[in-house]
Amino acid sequence: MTFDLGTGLFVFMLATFIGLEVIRKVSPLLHTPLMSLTNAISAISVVGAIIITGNKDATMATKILGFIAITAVVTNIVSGFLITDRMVKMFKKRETKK
Amino acid sequence: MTFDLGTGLFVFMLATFIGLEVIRKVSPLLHTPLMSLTNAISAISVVGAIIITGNKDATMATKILGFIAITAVVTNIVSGFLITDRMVKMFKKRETKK
Amino acid sequence: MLNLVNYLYIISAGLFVLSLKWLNSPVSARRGVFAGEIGMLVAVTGAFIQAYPVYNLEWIVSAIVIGTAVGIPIAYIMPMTAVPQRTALSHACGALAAALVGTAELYQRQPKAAEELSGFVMVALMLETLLGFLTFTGSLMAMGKLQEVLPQRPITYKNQNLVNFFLFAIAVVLAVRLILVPTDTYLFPFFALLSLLFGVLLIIPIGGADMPTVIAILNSYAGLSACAMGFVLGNKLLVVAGALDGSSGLILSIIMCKAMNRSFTNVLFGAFGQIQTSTAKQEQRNVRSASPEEAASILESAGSVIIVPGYGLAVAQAQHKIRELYDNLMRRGVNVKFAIHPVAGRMPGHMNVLLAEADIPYDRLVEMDEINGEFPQCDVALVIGANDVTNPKARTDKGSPIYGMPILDVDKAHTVMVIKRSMNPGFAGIDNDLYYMDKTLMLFGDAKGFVTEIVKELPARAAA
Amino acid sequence: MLNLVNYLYIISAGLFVLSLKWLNSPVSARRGVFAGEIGMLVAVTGAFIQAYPVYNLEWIVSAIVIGTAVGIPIAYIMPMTAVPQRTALSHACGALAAALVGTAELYQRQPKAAEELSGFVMVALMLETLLGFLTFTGSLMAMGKLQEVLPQRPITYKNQNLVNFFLFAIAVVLAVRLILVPTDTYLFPFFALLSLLFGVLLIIPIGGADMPTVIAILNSYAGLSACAMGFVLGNKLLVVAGALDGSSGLILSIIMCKAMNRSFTNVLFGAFGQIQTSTAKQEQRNVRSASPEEAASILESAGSVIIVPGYGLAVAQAQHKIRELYDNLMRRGVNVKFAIHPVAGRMPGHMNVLLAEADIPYDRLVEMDEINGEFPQCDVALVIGANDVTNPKARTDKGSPIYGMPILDVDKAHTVMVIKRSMNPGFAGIDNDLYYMDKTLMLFGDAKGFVTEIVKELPARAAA
Ligand SMILES: NC(=O)c1ccc[n+]([C@@H]2O[C@H](COP(=O)([O-])OP(=O)(O)OC[C@H]3O[C@@H](n4cnc5c(N)ncnc54)[C@H](OP(=O)(O)O)[C@@H]3O)[C@@H](O)[C@H]2O)c1
Ligand SMILES: NC(=O)c1ccc[n+]([C@@H]2O[C@H](COP(=O)([O-])OP(=O)(O)OC[C@H]3O[C@@H](n4cnc5c(N)ncnc54)[C@H](OP(=O)(O)O)[C@@H]3O)[C@@H](O)[C@H]2O)c1
Repeated sequence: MTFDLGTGLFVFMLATFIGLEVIRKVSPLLHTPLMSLTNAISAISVVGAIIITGNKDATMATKILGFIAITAVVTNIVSGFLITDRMVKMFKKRETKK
Repeated sequence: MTFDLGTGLFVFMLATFIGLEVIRKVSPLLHTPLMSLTNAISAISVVGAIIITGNKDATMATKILGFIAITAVVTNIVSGFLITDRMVKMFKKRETKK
Repeated sequence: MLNLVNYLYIISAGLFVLSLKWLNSPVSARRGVFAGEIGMLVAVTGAFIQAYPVYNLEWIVSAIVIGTAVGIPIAYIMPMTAVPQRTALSHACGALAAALVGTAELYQRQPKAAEELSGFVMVALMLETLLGFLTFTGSLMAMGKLQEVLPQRPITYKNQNLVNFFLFAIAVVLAVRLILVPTDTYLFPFFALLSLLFGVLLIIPIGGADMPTVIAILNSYAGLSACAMGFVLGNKLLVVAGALDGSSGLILSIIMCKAMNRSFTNVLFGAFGQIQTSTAKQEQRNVRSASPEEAASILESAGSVIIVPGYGLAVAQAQHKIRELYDNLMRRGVNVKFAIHPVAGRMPGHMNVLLAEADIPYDRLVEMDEINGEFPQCDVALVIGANDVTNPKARTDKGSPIYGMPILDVDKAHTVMVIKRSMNPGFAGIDNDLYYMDKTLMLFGDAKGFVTEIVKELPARAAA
Repeated sequence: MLNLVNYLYIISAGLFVLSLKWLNSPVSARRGVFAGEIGMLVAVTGAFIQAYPVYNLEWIVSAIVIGTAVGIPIAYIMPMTAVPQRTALSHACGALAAALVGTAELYQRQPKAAEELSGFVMVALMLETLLGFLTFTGSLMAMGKLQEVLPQRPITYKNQNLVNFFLFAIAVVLAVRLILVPTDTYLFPFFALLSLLFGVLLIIPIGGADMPTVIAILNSYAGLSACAMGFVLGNKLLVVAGALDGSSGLILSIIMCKAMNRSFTNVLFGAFGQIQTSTAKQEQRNVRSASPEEAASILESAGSVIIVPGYGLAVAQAQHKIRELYDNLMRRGVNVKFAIHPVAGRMPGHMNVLLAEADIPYDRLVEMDEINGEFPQCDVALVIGANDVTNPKARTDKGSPIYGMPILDVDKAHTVMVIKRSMNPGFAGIDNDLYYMDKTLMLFGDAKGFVTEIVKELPARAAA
């Protein structure tokens, strides 16, 4: 589960292109939810945190750092998605009423 | 210069997303040039053709197949880009005149 | 070295993306083409470095020289009206290359088959060759139909789909066997032949006028074939370029199907256009026809004219004459616009390219949705070689093969004039009620010839 | 097993892309959030399978439980007005996690440093920790400023940029040394400290009201940090999610800068908002003020009212009261719309979220470019806690810090009413000529309180 620099850069370039294309089309109405959604997505580092903490050779220091990292990032994920949903729901409701 | 299936699929998915996003925004005015441009780009198999023909172990059969392949695909590239440019130029001229 | 190659490929992939992105408007389109060219150049450079030290250079270089020598005249001599055919031919070339590279890979790698030709590589190789060969013959067939070398009419026979399915099943069995035992190369020629045959069989039941959609789908296939080659060679650039191509073909064919209000399966298996034969038995209805002189006098006294170009314009290559007509009328203060139906002609954007070739400003080319509101206020709608895209039956007649297809509201104009050679139907093979309306004048003749005569009448009158 | 993980990561990456794609309109936005949630779930599942057999499960599970337990109340208790602060806090959490994982990686991999910590992996690791730590303290600072725990005013001192540059140079030297000799771990704490310090130093010279832009940029950094982690761990999902995040932050900050007509560098190094202190010396000019009763009578006799909300609305949390006002006026047949300036408030889209929270239909929220044409025909423009976004100086006064910023043409309305607490300036610290116009009435008071009183007056009059 490693890759060479080339693969990484390739994936990075493609993902950046997608990001720029897709984000540019988000309606200004939803810029605040967008910010908190991408915020939640940036908590993807949870993957790294779990892998390093769950390692057989994890030292005590690693475990503590990992513990803090996971706590912080899970807070981020949970509150990020929930609050985005809360915001977006407010807009949603209007749609049916209109 | 090989990759695992996973990397390939990752790259494929991202590139398809980009393709769908970007192409959908092409103005209908330019659909014919679009067709001939992507046609020229699909001639990217020239890379594979060169690599296999230039191989040390290339048999006579490989050389012949490679020769035909390169000829066909270079025709495709050259005529594809030139004709696209020819078409697009026609639209371009109008811009300044308008 | 390998790293350098990788960076070159990344740059190339990025340039291809930018190339398609910039094609979204005429203003940046040339930059787009340029980016594509540079991208291809970078890719080829990368390929040479990757293959370093390149053996058989004489083979490669002479192939490149020949390809270039053939490609340049094709690009410059080819008239714009032949763009669909050229695209088809080009697909054929690209797909053939992919298939041949795949074939060469298979045999070349036999000595190391155990390590190198297992699992997904072999699956990709089979896909690459299947799609490559199939697209090769399919594109040639499409080209033949577009060039009218082959019969336009769909060719059908009993149990056609069953026969195709049966052949496909055999191909799949061969492919699976080859994937499991890559050394069974004696099976490969049969597989290749079946793939070639398949390309032919898939196209013959499709009518000539559906060829543009078919070409877009074949474009998709060619892209996927390049993608599969990327998986075989472990080359990410091929995967990206192939995927871009694949999605482009897909989107274009979807757009075309939508504009014709037909489904994918209907295009591929519907044997559309067959009904053309049944048009003889139509009852005799009255039409009014007019001479070039009359047409000219109606046009010059009009305040606004909407020209509706169609496939006949492409056939007659009348675009330059129409440009003259346009100039002449504009000079007289007549407001002339062009109504562009998304599937007028035989390719998406076909009319735009033809009219642009004749130097007609592109802000005069108005798309269907925008111009439809203007027909009721327009004095004269001049239909030139268009038929199906103006047929009011699409709105009302549920039994009609074009029912539901959005059309240009030509019938709402104050006066309608139609230039075509006869009362023969268009691609869909059905009668057009437009021609029997009281306010319609039929101008029988070749589009180019008739427009020339109208133009000749106009300055004479101006002098008078 | 590894393959399964890879597929899960591919699915997750695809879901993240779809998630952002669906956020482009309110209709599909919830689906977008849902896709994001599933994507994250899939990613976490993938992580567990990849780490299988997972050691220290008790640590991981308890961290997840605690994180969830903290996260849920934050999401539900947090008032909508505190969204900017919450976002900043959340960035801090995410960035801290990235930095800590990077730190743990560095020490954990020491035994195998020679193979595993060389070349680009070490570069990525340094970037990950630098960006992570910097974003951590930077976001906390931004949060403090937004919550007004820290002084809003930019703090500047002599040679500030020089000092920063010097510290940065030291950090770079340390990083380079660590990249070349990854076993020199004793240097790392200094590097980490410098990064933390850096986050603080970068933010203190930036005014409180520029925090939203800063947050967007920090969002970008957090994304890039996750990306770098992807390079360290060889995980493509992290690269994709991080890049999506990075580009999102970038685009949002560009949009904000454009809407304020300021450059990136001006926001980051301009110490904007300093001028706030200089406003005392303005000459005394006359303004007309009015009571809630008078305001109510003007509103109820108007045919059309455009409400212009601004930062004061958020401060006063007046959105629900404004909803009452809106309902009441609409019931009386007054046509009420809301004019939304792209940078009104303290976050892009801030006003939209607040008004949506109060159930105001989103088709009543009109963007600047669309509504500006309507002001000349509008009877009353009611400005509630907005200031800079209505300041006509932006059009005329080249010396003004907001010169060139597109504004709402409030001054073109027949009558203008402004609810604010005092004559104090807004974020840009400049006087607003709007308040001195003959047709302007100042309604001094807290936005919520004043609107409440207007609403109280309205039904009384209806009964009369
Ligand atoms: N554009 C695309 O991408 C695309 C793709 C797939 C299918 N199609 C189909 O193609 C059709 C296009 O509609 P359309 O209205 O453009 O064409 P059409 O319905 O095929 O009609 C063309 C008309 O032009 C006349 N014509 C032919 N040669 C001429 C000449 N030399 N001078 C004057 N007239 C001539 C023909 O009548 P005479 O024989 O009497 O002269 C014919 O009726 C649609 O049915 C569409 O669904 C288009
Ligand atoms: N939205 C973004 O993304 C963003 C990002 C960066 C910067 N900014 C900047 O933020 C500013 C936003 O403009 P704006 O017009 O919305 O706000 P503003 O110019 O900051 O003015 C807000 C006004 O609201 C009044 N106010 C404050 N609390 C109030 C309360 N409780 N009740 C009634 N009034 C109250 C204040 O006057 P009193 O003190 O007299 O009451 C103040 O003049 C722009 O300069 C923009 O460049 C925005």
